[in-house]
Amino acid sequence: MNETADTMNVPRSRAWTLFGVFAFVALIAAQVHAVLTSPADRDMGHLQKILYVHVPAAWIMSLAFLVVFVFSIRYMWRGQEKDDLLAAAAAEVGATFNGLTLVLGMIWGKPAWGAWWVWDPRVTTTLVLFMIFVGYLALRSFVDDPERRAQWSAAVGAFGAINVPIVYMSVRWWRTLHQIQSSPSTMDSAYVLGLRTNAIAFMLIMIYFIRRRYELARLRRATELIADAAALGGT
Amino acid sequence: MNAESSLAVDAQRIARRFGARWCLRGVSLQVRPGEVVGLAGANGSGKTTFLRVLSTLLKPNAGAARVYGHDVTRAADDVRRHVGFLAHTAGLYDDLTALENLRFAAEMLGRSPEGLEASLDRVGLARVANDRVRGFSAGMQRRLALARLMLMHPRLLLLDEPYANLDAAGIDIMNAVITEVRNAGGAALLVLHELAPAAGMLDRVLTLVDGRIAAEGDGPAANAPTASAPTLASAAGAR
Amino acid sequence: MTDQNWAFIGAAYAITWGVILGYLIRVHRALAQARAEFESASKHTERAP
Amino acid sequence: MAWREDWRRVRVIAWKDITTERRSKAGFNSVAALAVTILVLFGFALGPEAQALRDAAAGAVWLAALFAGVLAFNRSFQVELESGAIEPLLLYPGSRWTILAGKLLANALFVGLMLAIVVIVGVTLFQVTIPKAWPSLLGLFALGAVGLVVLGTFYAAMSSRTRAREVLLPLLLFPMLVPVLLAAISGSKALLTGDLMHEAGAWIRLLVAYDIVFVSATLLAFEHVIEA
Repeated sequence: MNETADTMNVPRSRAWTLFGVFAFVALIAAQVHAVLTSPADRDMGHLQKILYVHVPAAWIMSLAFLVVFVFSIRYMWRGQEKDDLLAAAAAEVGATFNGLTLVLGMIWGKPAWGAWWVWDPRVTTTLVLFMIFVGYLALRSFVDDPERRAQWSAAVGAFGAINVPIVYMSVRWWRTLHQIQSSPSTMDSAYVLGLRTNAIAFMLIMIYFIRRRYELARLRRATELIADAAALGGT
Repeated sequence: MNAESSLAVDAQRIARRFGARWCLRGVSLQVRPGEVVGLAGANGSGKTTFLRVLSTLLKPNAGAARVYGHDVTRAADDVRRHVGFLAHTAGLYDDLTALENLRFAAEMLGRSPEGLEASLDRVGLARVANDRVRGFSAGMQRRLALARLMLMHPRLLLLDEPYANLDAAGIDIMNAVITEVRNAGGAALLVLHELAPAAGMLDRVLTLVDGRIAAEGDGPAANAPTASAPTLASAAGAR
Repeated sequence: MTDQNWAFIGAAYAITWGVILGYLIRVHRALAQARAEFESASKHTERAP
Repeated sequence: MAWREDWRRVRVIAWKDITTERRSKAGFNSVAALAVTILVLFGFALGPEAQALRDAAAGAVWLAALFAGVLAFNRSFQVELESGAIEPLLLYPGSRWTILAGKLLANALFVGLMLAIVVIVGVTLFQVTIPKAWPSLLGLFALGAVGLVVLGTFYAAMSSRTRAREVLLPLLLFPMLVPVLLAAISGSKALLTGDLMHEAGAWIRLLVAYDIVFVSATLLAFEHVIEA
């Protein structure tokens, strides 16, 4: 309520454009390096190359959800609209990477485990997380009043994050009782470097995406606030 | 603390919108204790929205308002202790009896549930005290809502078309309640479609047009049918 | 076996880049549009007062 | 003194909800009928073999309770919205969490009754033999019902005020209830088969933790959610 078009406006920034270019260069470099240098695995052949995109995507999705949690709590604490917009931006980026993680997991699972889907704790928790994100974004799209939307989605975002570890525990117990399959074989140290560089590159991409999505939300609000000021100008 | 905080209502440039439509575009209004102010205007001019902002049900998008010195957004709970809001809908529970509806309100307010029959008697509903509200006419629901309102002992009455659906006896009861609050040093803000039932009650009448205050006249003049006809013509056609 | 694996690997990388580039384009387009709307709105009001 | 005031408000809201629900019998009866219908359909889906039915009994009972519960939760705020009663409710001065707490009590009773019906029908239809450890089973059901009611009521407070309440409530609620459902179903199943692996205790502990976390979280957050 105390925001004006000026405080909401995000000026064009060369620094962020440069950051974006750098993030994409880093991603291309990391991927090319990892794909070219990684040796074939004894059992899997070159299949483990999928992990260079799957694992960082999963990592990014958790990080994005952490951002949603932190800024949801911060919004409930301080009630500043910007925190809500940032949480929403992170949720959209997080949901995108979450969906990607699931698809990549299935592509990995079919040749590696012989099934598109297994009820592994991590896989299942990822799916539940995706459903929570989808609910969060659906709620946002169904509520028009900005303040109500912010309050409600802050609660949904925070509750979802609280729930994730509980879901993980419950699925793990459920699965150990049913004894399905073991998780993927442990990493060879040769892969670790490739995974790390890719994870960092993905993180840069995520920061860039969230920033741009956040800018977009703020610009839209700034435009609305200008229209508001114009509508009230006569008094 | 000072002169300002003793105002029953002190609204400064209140604005509120729904989606892209501005319902209120900066309404400033002061009501002193002991005053009864009428608020007229066409459908959609923002009268009800203004009352709802003062009652703390809606937050303003811009501007600020104080009720007896308490800010309606920052000290909403203090405002609620002073305000009695009679909405357009009665807000009763259909499957409870009249008496049970009142008892619920009394318990929520922390008032003793004794004397509720007397309150019902006052609004002429003693005969149907143990009947369910579902069968009540709109006027009876209005009376029951009024009885519930008085349980709060409000110092500021916010009445949204208080005379709607009321018969002559009901109008008298309503006016008696307003007078009682006024004599106790309280104030009242009435949203009105037609001014006749409030004859003699109003100290001032304001007209809202398109979310802004357009005209202000003193009570008696506004009540004279010929004088009020041009400015309030748009407001009168409702019934 | 290996040939089939390469198909899976190719699909994984194609989908990843599809999603990343798709999201990039989507956000940048929306951003350009939002900035244009913002600028036209602020020009419009600068004249008013 | 404040807590005494609050506790009275909690009680009176619960009393109001229960009375309204009792008098408009249609609500509870149709929801319970739906739950039983779902159970019967599960019976058809899982085939007439006794062992298959027995294995699936716990899952069927809980899913029936879940689907019927969603309707009940939306109704509980529907009552307030229908006649605009939510406005006076919000205008009483004092703490708002009491509204949620009162509704939780009323909904817990509602879901508890419905679960009782569903369990009795389920035991009959799915040819379940009641185990010796039935008190633990009862406790497990109570804990599961609390988890279901707490989050269901909280999310209904939001979804019932949107355009798409029928879709939105399950969409928000079901992923959140995954731990409750897993624990309730697996725990009941274990107890029904004599708890040979001694796992029921773990599920009960999980439910206790879940209930504590979300009862406190919802009561803390409710003020924000109902305010807007």
